[in-house]
Amino acid sequence: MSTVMINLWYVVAAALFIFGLKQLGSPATAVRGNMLSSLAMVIAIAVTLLNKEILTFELILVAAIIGAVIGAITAQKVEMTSMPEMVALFNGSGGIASLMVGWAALYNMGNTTFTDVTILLSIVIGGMTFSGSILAWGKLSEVMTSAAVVFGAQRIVNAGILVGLIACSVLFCMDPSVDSPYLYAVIALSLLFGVMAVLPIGGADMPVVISLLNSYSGLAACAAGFAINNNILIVAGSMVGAAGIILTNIMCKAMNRSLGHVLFSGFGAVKQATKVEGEVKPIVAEDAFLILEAAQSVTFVPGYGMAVAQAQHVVRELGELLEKNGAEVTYAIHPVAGRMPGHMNVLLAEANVPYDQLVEMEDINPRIDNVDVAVVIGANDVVNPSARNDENSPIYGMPIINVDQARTVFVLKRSMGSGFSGVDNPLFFGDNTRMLFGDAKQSIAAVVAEFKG
Amino acid sequence: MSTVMINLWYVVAAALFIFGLKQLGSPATAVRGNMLSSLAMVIAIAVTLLNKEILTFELILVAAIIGAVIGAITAQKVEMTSMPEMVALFNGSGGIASLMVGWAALYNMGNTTFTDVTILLSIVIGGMTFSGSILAWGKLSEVMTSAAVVFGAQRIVNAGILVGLIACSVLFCMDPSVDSPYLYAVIALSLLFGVMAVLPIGGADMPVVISLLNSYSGLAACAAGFAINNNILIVAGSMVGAAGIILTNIMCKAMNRSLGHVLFSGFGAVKQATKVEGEVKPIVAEDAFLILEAAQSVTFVPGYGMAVAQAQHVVRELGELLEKNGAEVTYAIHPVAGRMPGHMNVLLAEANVPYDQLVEMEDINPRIDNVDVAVVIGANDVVNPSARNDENSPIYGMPIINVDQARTVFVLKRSMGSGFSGVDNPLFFGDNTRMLFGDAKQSIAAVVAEFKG
Amino acid sequence: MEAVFLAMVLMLSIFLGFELISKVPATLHTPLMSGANAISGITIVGALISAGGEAGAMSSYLGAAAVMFAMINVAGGYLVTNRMLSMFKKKDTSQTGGKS
Amino acid sequence: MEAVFLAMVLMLSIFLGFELISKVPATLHTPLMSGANAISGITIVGALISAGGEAGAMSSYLGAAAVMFAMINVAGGYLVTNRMLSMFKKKDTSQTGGKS
Ligand SMILES: NC(=O)c1ccc[n+]([C@@H]2O[C@H](COP(=O)([O-])OP(=O)(O)OC[C@H]3O[C@@H](n4cnc5c(N)ncnc54)[C@H](OP(=O)(O)O)[C@@H]3O)[C@@H](O)[C@H]2O)c1
Ligand SMILES: NC(=O)c1ccc[n+]([C@@H]2O[C@H](COP(=O)([O-])OP(=O)(O)OC[C@H]3O[C@@H](n4cnc5c(N)ncnc54)[C@H](OP(=O)(O)O)[C@@H]3O)[C@@H](O)[C@H]2O)c1
Repeated sequence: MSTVMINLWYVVAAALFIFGLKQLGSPATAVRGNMLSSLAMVIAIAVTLLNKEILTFELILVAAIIGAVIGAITAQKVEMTSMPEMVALFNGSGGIASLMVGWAALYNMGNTTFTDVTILLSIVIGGMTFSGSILAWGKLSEVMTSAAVVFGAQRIVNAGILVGLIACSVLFCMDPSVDSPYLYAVIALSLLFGVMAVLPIGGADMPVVISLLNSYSGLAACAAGFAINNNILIVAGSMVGAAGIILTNIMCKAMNRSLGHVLFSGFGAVKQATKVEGEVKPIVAEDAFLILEAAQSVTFVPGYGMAVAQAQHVVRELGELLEKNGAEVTYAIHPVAGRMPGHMNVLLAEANVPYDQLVEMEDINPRIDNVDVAVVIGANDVVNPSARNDENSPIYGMPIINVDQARTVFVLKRSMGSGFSGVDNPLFFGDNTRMLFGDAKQSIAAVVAEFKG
Repeated sequence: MSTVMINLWYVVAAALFIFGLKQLGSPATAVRGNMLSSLAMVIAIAVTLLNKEILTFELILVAAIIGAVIGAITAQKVEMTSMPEMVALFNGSGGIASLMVGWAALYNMGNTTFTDVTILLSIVIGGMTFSGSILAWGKLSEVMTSAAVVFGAQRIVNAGILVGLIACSVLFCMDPSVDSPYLYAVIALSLLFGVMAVLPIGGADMPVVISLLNSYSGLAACAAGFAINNNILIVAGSMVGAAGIILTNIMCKAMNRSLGHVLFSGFGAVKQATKVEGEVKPIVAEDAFLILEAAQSVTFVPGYGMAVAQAQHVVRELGELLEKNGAEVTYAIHPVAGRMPGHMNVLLAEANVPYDQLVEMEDINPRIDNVDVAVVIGANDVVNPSARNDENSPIYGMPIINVDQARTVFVLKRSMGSGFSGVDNPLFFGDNTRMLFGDAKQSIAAVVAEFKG
Repeated sequence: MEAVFLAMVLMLSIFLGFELISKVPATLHTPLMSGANAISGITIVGALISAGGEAGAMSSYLGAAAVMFAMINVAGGYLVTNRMLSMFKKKDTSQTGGKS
Repeated sequence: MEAVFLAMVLMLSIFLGFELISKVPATLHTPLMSGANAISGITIVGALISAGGEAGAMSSYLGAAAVMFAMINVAGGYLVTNRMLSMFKKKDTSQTGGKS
């Protein structure tokens, strides 16, 4: 195929990517959108292979098959609760691929300085994305400590790395060659920088980081596109870049923190919340059942604990029993409940919870005082009233679901431990709060058993 | 400036056009949006002038100044009611400019066939846009008959023109030269085609046509962009193309007609509506005043007649008096009331009617039976209940404002004449309908006088 | 090859145009129409290139005429849109403001 | 000059990306994240060009490795997104349908 034809096909592929993303905007068409997007990818790959400049197919075929098999197996086996780790790993692969594409582009003849700069960008961003993503994966899957790793001279060290990276980049661009020692320095430093940038960020902030890294992997693809004069890389890459930045922004807003705060300061270190004291009123499953049986309206408020306990199926079962019992059942979803935007939606969708029972924070809060029982399932920060009341709290100002204003609140968790933010929760001491201790799945299952028997 | 720099500036200009259109999406930012868009235009013009290939400035300067002065004067003097004519005229200028740009591009050396095709496209679309717009202007401003001009062999003649146009285009592309007789034939035929295409369309359908021609003028600019390899023409041109098509679509939908129907069949010729008969109950301003004075809620339904009568200011005055009198006053705006989409909004905005008193058709209809008096000001089709009831009516199925379901309806018009669609209106014979005959401005002024004195 | 790049630009612009414009509320449709119309005067860029170019007198004259016509479209379009939109503005300020 | 065209494409794509993605509702944010992630595997196109090119063995090997990694991203990303979205689908059909 001629270069012109190939590029015309790239235009088609780009249009399909765009259509695909457009259709991803509504649950009814999202599956089709994803298909279109993958079709676009297939077209882009296919026409590239038809390029007459491609000499050897064996190597490519082997590499592609290995990659596809690894990807497919991982995708089939992953638990829905481990999506963040999964995205981190895939993202890392994309990053290292961009690094290598940039590197390989150095072997082309007659690169202009502009091309060299874009090659370097693709190497640096790709490298950072790779090592950062791997570290994020490590923290999330608890292969390593998920705590923020902070040490004294960190800022100085990071500044040093950054300066070194820039210096080596400039030196490389002044005399670009594939054997340049500066090239290796740039690669090493960008990998190191990715690690150092993610180290001081706590495990629970990882979703923000992953979303940001996702955006970077798009930018790396963009840079690679400039390096090899390729349209489709730029179009697709910038879509990804935009998606990552928008999602990062949404998460930061819902957590009421700035991106800078997420990236540069270990969480909670800033302020000390007012100490919370009071009486805790535990409850057992039998009593919880009696109250739920009498309730006219019940709202479930799921959080990260539901994901950990994999309680979504049994929650749906309880919801159905309550409905049969005549209660109005809703699921109130906080935008950053769980560890990814939309995390709870995916889990509840998996458990077949009907769509129209999900309500957003803005919709439930005005009518929460008419709710008889709010059942908080492994959520903590997203229902912490100190975000509303306590100006000293590190999470002050974060919008929450005001379950404390419901008639009765059940909190299902295993201990009095705090959630992601490490902040104490006065909700647990509220007059209308009953703590149902234990693993969320077992607790709910016990209530369900009462209903059935 | 180098070509690269110029093109980089075009990127900036394109970004500003996009920002501008984005900001045009909300009344709060729309003025700024229009400014940004004009800034983009200034940048595009300025960097083009800095092109070192530009040899003579005198001619350009004179031409530009003449154009700017004509445009500015027309823009300052035009009445808000004559916006459609105005847009038609401006549109025509844009079209003829695209035609000339294409034509001039033929004088360039070494055009490829692809370039020749795009040049021809820009000539043909530009020419059609020009002559079509001028004819549309003629019909709207009643320089000529605004009726649909239909004659027997019309379709055959048009088909002949089209075939001739295509044939001449092909012949020209086979041997392109500026002296080719086929060039002149193409120009002549495309001008003729624009006229013939608009002739059979009634004056009242002109807004749809103008919006479509607006879209064409964007496409002509796009084609010219391909002809001279210019990015900014393509970006800006396709935005205009999209805008025109979207607006055309909205109008057709609100009129419940297909675009094909608008373009190819004189209106109303198809079906004969059931004849309407009944008793007409006229009312005089004094009595209307008494009823209005007693009303708790009043809804004004403006239509094209308000624009003709320039009654918007006095309507606002009456609205304020009614409010002072304790009534709840709203303005119900039908999407195709008047002769352009958003026509009534502009007029009422001109008269300083507060924004939050404007309600859309979908919002007023569910609560129209609680309205004490619906005052229909020079509207006709948009309140015609036969669109709801009479399957034989040509406008059957068009969504309307159901004023006939209000407690009382005043209809302000000069006669029993029909509106744009030429269809009789059973509303005038309704039990709860009172006709207040006369020019809308005078009628309302009379009521206002009653209120005041 | 340039034509292919232009095709990509065209495709992206069309999508973007549809996304942007389908968001404009009905209230603003008349200003949108005349604003878009003003933008279509962008053909003036092509006109300038022809008018100032060296492809001969005829090309220059055609270009100059095109400059004039396009300028009518540009100047008139933006000014009239601005006039219309200023009315919307006035209303906003006569209100308590903040209304969008 | 090509770089300028690419810059225009970049600018348009970024705007378009923002328009498209800011419309995606919160419900679909996780699939959006993994779907976008899959698209970022587009760098495979660059990898293929390097892997099959004639710029020497090293370039080919780097390219082939890049093909493998990018393919993990592409295949894994699309499949996992599809798995997730199918769940959403199921729910819709278990309902009366027509719910979007
Ligand atoms: N969704 C996002 O996009 C996103 C992104 C970044 C950060 N975040 C942050 O993540 C937090 C999410 O809030 P959240 O309320 O959902 O979660 P959370 O505040 O992290 O609280 C989760 C709670 O679940 C409980 N839990 C854990 N395992 C459980 C089990 N097996 N059974 C029962 N309970 C269990 C834990 O208490 P026990 O240990 O006592 O059981 C813990 O307090 C927010 O602070 C948000 O800012 C979210
Ligand atoms: N808005 C758009 O975008 C658009 C575009 C294309 C077509 N249209 C069509 O235009 C029509 C608009 O409906 P409409 O109800 O607004 O208008 P209409 O149906 O055209 O009726 C206008 C009425 O105003 C009366 N009128 C004229 N001058 C008047 C004056 N000085 N004082 C008082 N009354 C006067 C006329 O009756 P008298 O002669 O008896 O006074 C006439 O019946 C629809 O059919 C629509 O489909 C609209």
